[in-house]
Amino acid sequence: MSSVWFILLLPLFGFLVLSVGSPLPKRAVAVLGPGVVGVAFTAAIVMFFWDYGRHGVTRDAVAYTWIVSGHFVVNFGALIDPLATVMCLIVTGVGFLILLYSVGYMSEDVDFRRFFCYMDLFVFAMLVLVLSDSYLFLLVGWAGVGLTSYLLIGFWYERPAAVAAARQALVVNVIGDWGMMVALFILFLHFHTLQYVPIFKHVPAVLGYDGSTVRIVTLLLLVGAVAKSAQLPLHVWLPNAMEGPTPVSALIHAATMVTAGVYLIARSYPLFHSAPFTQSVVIIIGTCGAFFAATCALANNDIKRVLAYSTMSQIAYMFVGVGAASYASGIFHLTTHAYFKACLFMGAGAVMHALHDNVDIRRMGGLKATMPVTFWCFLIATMAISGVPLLSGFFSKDEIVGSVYLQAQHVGWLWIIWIMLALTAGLTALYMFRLLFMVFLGQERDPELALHAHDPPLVMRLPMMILAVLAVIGGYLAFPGAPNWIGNWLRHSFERFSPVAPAEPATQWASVIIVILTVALGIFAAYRIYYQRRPAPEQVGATAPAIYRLFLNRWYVDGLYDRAVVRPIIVLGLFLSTVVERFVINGLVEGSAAALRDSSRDMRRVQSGYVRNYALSILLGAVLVVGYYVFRR
Amino acid sequence: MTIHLTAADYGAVLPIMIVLGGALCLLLTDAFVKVHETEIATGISLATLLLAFAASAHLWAVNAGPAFPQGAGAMITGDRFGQFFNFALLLSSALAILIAPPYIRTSHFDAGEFLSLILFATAGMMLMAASLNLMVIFLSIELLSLALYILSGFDRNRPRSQEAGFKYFLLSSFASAFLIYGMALIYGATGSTNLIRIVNVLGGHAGTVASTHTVLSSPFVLIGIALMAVGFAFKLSIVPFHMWTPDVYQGAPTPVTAFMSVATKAAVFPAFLRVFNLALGAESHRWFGILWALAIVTMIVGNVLALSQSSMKRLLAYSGIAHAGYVLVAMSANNRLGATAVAFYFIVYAFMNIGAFALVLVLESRGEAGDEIATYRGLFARSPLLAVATGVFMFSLAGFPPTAGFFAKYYAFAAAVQAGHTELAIIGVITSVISLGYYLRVVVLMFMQPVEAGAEQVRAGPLSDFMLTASVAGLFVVGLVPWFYNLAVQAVQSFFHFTT
Amino acid sequence: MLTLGIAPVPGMANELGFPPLLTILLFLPATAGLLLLLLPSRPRPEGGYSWFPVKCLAQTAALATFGLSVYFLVEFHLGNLGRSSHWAIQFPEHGTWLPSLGISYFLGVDGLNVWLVPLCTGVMAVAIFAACLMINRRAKAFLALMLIAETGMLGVFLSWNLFLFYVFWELMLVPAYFLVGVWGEGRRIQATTKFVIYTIFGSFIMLVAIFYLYATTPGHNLDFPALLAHPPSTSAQTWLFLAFLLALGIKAALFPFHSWAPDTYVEAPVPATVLIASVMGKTATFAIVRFALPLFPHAANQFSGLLSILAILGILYGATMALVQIDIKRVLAYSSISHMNLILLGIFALNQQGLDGSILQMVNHGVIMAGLFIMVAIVYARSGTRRLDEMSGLAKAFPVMGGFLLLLFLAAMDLPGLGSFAGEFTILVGVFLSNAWFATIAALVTILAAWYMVRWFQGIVHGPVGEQAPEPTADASDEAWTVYEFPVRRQRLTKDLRWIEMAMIVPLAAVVIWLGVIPKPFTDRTAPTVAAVAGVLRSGAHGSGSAAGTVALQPKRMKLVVQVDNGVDSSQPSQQMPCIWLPNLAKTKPSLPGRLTKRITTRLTHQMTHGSCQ
Amino acid sequence: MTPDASSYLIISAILFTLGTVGVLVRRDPLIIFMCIELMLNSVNLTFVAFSHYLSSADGLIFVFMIMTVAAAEVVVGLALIVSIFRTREDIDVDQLDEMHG
Repeated sequence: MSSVWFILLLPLFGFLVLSVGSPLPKRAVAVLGPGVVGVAFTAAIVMFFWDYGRHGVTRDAVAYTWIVSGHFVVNFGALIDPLATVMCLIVTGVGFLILLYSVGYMSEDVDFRRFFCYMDLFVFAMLVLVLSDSYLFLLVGWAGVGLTSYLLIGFWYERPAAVAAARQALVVNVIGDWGMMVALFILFLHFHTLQYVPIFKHVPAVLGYDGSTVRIVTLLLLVGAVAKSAQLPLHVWLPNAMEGPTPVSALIHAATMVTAGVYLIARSYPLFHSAPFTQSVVIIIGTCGAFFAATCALANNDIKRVLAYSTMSQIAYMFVGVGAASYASGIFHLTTHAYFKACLFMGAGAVMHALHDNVDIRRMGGLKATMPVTFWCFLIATMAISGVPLLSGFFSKDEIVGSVYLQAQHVGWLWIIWIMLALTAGLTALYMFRLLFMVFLGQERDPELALHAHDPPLVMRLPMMILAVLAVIGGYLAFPGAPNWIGNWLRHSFERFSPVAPAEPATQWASVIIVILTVALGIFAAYRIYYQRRPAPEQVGATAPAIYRLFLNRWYVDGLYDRAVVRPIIVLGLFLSTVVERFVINGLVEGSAAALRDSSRDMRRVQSGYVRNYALSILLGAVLVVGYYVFRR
Repeated sequence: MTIHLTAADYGAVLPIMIVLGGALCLLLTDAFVKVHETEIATGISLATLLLAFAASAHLWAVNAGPAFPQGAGAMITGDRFGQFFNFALLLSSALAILIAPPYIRTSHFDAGEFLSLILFATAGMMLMAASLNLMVIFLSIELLSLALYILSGFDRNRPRSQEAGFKYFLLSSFASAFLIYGMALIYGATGSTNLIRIVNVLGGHAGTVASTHTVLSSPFVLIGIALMAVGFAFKLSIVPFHMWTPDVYQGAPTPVTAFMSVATKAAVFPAFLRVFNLALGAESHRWFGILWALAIVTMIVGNVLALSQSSMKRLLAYSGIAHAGYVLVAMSANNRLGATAVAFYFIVYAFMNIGAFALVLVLESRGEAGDEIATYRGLFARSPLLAVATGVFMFSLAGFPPTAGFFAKYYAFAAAVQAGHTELAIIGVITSVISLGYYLRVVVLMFMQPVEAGAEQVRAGPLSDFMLTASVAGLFVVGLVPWFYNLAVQAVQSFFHFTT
Repeated sequence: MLTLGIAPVPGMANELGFPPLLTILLFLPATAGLLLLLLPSRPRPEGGYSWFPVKCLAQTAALATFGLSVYFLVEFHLGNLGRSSHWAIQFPEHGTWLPSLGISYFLGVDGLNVWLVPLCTGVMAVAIFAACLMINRRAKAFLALMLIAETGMLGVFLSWNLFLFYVFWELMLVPAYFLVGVWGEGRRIQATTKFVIYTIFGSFIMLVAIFYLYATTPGHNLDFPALLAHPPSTSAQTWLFLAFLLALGIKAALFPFHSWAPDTYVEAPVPATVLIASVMGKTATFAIVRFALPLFPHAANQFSGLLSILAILGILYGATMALVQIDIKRVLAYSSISHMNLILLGIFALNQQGLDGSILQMVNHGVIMAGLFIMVAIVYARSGTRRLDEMSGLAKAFPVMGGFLLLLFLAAMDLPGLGSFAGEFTILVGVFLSNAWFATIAALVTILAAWYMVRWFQGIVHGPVGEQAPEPTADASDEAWTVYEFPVRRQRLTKDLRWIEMAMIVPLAAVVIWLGVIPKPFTDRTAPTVAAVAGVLRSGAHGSGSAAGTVALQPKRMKLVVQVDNGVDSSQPSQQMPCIWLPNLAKTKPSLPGRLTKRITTRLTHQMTHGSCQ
Repeated sequence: MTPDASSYLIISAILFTLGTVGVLVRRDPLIIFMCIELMLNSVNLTFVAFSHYLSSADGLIFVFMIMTVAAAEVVVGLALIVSIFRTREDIDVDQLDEMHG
């Protein structure tokens, strides 16, 4: 039991020490920063095996009572179940690797300490998020990771682009927090608690099946999930978030934080399970997001942004998975995605390191020769994400597409979803291999830039290679046909509160084959266009310039938000401050004062100074007074 | 009517006699003393006032009960109510005299003459506070007025002073005519000028006469009430009988203004109370409406007009008009709390209003244009004591706790609400908010504006310093220590003894 | 002589106890302030004055007051008193003043003010520290006024007699008037005049309501228990409540009565801004909970909807305004208005969570605003400007300052995990329970808050490290230079946050974090009293204006207890509550060693009637 | 039979009104002053009439007081007028308007 507190407090300890320890030498920071996460990872493994031996027993450990106000009682506690354990392992494990990588990546930065300080804080917040036993502390962690995301996107605060991106990320994330908060209020209203267990136990009894309340709650939770996971329509911040250091992109904006939305839906599955409408919404959002992000990735020329869109696209797959009630497959894809996407970002980071922080893929090319290790890792990860058979992405993605295929047998419109997912799988292969070809193969486009290109040092190489290995073997946790290990493990979580346990679907071979075919097609197309240049990419773009521009400009969503939301609010603020505040609210106050002064000035004229006028006034007064008595009686 | 004069009768007039004696004594010294005339005259007058105060306090101690010597035939009374107002009157007189000497010197006044006139006026006022008969009221009102006419025009070399004296004289005589005409009509209706008799006839709280109804329906009584109200209202500067006030206050020598601004009202209000709340108390439904309207108009006009003044004395004149309105609110409540509030008000008002004039006076004694508010810029740097004291007076006039001005206003408005006239209290507090506009303007100038380069330090002199310190202390003590309020309660108890 | 409306318990009528610790607490600052004025100012040979002794005395007094106020926090009785909730007045000190007018000297501590008193003393200690650091012109008078204002505010928190409350309510205004008007900036005079006249306007209307209560309450008693026992008629409650709300709403910057606030906050010198924004605003929200709600429960229920709508408008309005301001102090001013309206919204929810959260948020807001405004001065000392468009990238040169700025910025945007979130969330839970739409819309402010605060924070510390604002020219007419005062500056600080500056921020930051991590000790103390208030309000909602019934007195040695309807279980309508005579209250906590106080021990039980207690 | 008391009262009221009008319309201070005297004396007439009608001596005493006071007022008033006359050539009350507003 104490191990969970150990896991939780270690990163916090690291954060605290680093935040106040300005005289710490760089070496100490380099040990302490990743070290605490590494130890936490070890503790998580211990916890995992401890629980694994007991077949995933669920434990709810309450640390202390946070607040008591009437019947509003909230405890701070940890819920340790398979889902939390898996998340905990990913966060600490992948986190440790990325922190290790950062030691190399950030070694030149003057704010070395600050970086690890934020990163440790992030790990802490993420652990609070996944370990919490109540929605309230889920929200605490939720906002905590949003905060650290903000801090790390804006890490290089002297760059205006980074500052703007950080601001955008924060505000969009808070929109999600709002949805979560309101959802929490509704849950509290009906359940008088915010702890998971009592809520989940009574969902059908209190809210019923597909009632409007549960629909609203889940939709509001979905707002939070969508904002955090950068899904449509709150996705705009994620590509911009690439302004942060690359390890940040790897850890926060690929492996862990952005997948918190998936975790939320999976965690709240008793609620979502009672709200089929919301599940449909999740599927639709996921599918559209997957396709949308893939198209954007196709046209983008920024190595990190391509990866960002691919992240968005893959998380969209996870959404489809959890939306299709195939929670384990969603989490499975989350796990494998963490490996290969972190690996991809590390590769991208290595490339940027080699090319003096250049991110434009049009100026890259032929790096395979100078950076072989990076190339091979990148290649493995690219194949994994594209769904090349026998690599991890293949298994996890196919499980999701397969479950949609299975359900489409009963629900007609899911066929459209399935087709789009399969298509997107092909697109994924296309844009990922486009990236690979343009960066590592072909000839050098900017020889000057790549003059001193070389593989990164060991401290960066090692994590990359480990992740590449994981990207290969991670999928065997659920080998088709073999016992679905991860599904069985997670079932302890996902059967606990649901009367109708969602069965893990058997492998759908038809779906698998079609997806393999589209992927192959995608890779082939990428090979033709970007490696052989027959047809050249420019020609392809010229065939449909409007569509190309649409993809290049991200479907014009960013500009639309700026004009439709941001500017109107600013204009409203200006209007309020220049007109309403000045003339209405202040005007009433100061206007009445001015009116009094004016009337005072006017009344002074009556006081003429002539004594006979004064006497007249006395007489008039007397007449009035006497008249009052005489006539009123 | 047989006349028996007892020791008690003489006792009742003893304080007044002392003040009159002091005034005569001053005239004598004026004739003979040529060196240090101002100092000696000031000393004599202060000693006189102190003696009168002691006599008054003695009377207070002796006359615990209904204290009019000879039953219903009495002309004046030595009751606690009168003594309480005597305290206020003597206090205001003393405060005004304390700050007067530098001014007397700079203006080359004849100190003995000047101070004796103030004492004569004081004596008239004390007489008025003690009067139980319309005749005495008239007599005393003229006694105090005559002295004040002269005092207002005392500075013969200054046209403004002459103008003030003349205006005051003409208008006051004019208003007196209304007053006595009203008295005549009351006399005609009730057959007496004695307030106690009038109570009995009109069926005041005692309600003894059967023919109440017929008497009351007589137009004489009604018109008499109205005309007397006009006469009193003039003296109290109640709108629309207030127009002389700013001109006279501005033109009169500042010590006179300071003195009359408080003392006149402190003298007239008890008489007003005795006539209306006591003699005509049972008829409150007949006169209430008119006082109600006058109070409202007075509060509004006084406060609004003060907003745009550039002369401090005029500003304080309008402020005085507004305060008369507040006191009128308390009076029109026609209950014990109201009478208590009126009594309490004047002790407080003496401190804060005379204190407020001290600033003008000190500056004028130095030959500066002390009347111009604009010259108070950065006064704090020139004279911290003067600025702080004036600040306290302004806040007290505006009714900020914990100064006594707040308590005075509190009791006044509470009385109105207790009597069921919440609207009076509401208008009162709203006009008080308006009053902040001008009181705070003075404070802003003194404390928040930088002093002009080359401005000299201001020293007020020991007597003035004493007066300022005492007034400031008084403003805190009188409000916070319940003893003073209880004193007023006891005074009012004796007032209502007449009828219960 | 002594005529109280409810017959006083023998021995309670005029007892201050010995030593009268609350009285000492209350008057300690003002006494120190007046003493300060008597200290001579020693001119320095190089010009100006040496204020060191003055500052030492002021700081000592402020810290001593804070220490004494913590004593009451420690000694506060925290018992669960059985099924019913109790409104226990602890440490009562009662003295007669003007009994015939219902005026008494009545101090005491309960769940509503037990935290606000230390907030007041603590924040004032910090503000006085800031004043010692930042104010060098007429420092003696400045500090004296700060201390006098502290007494005024403490008086508002501690008073149990309406008149006494009112006296302190206005007393605190006068020092604030001078603090802004004399030491303020550019348009200080307009600002302070508007501030005072506007707030006084409301206060005077409230005064009329107090007159009315005096005139109508049986026995003319303005003591709180007596007033609670005799609620005014339903129709009278309406306007009395509105009169109170006008005064308190203006002071609390309830929309649309807030227009004095931005100007005052901006023009005031920073320590005075802290005083006004952090503590003085809380006196108003506190007084709503203490007086306006329980005394007029029917009207409170009647108007809660309307007032909630105003508060919501204020929340969003303030936030939108903050979004477009250029002056960093003005951003905070509008943000403060927005937050104050949130506190008010919680109060108008009229239930346990809303009230608990509001009190929690009062403390949070006080602490955070104090920190933020002090940070504004600290930033200004380094940037030489307060305009967002003129500063940029300060984090590079001043990283530690940036760190503290970050913490406070996060607290101000209600980041979960920090104190303000606990308050805000509890408030919104309460609001949601009373009206779901209100809470949903009000919660939108978190988005705007994040937006304007991040704009504020980034505008100061982030962005390219460019050239700073031009050096301000020296103003020759001023005798003492200081780096903090606006706009009189001659030189800019180039060092990162100094220890002396950190000493102000660190305690505030610690409180913010503590209240975010574990707010339970806080609500444990407020909850019983809040339950009592909520109980009164619930009974007021049942239509009958007369919520209260009899007041029973038990002259045993115990605290003063007003018992009201059980506020905990709202699901079961309380019907036919029997008259409960409380058993003697459980033992008080073992006293601290060497404790001198002998508490006044009177107990007053007050039973809500539901027809059975006639 | 003596005339009815009301005749005296009516006459005195007329006199009082005349005096009032005189104060308002005349500009010479002396004339104004005389008009005020007229008003006072009309009141005297009222007192006498009432006194007679009520067979009460109070009114008569009051009359003597009024006469005495009026005499004193003459003294003071004339002194003021003389003092003003010293500094100004003609005396028109409407020229005494230095202070106003």
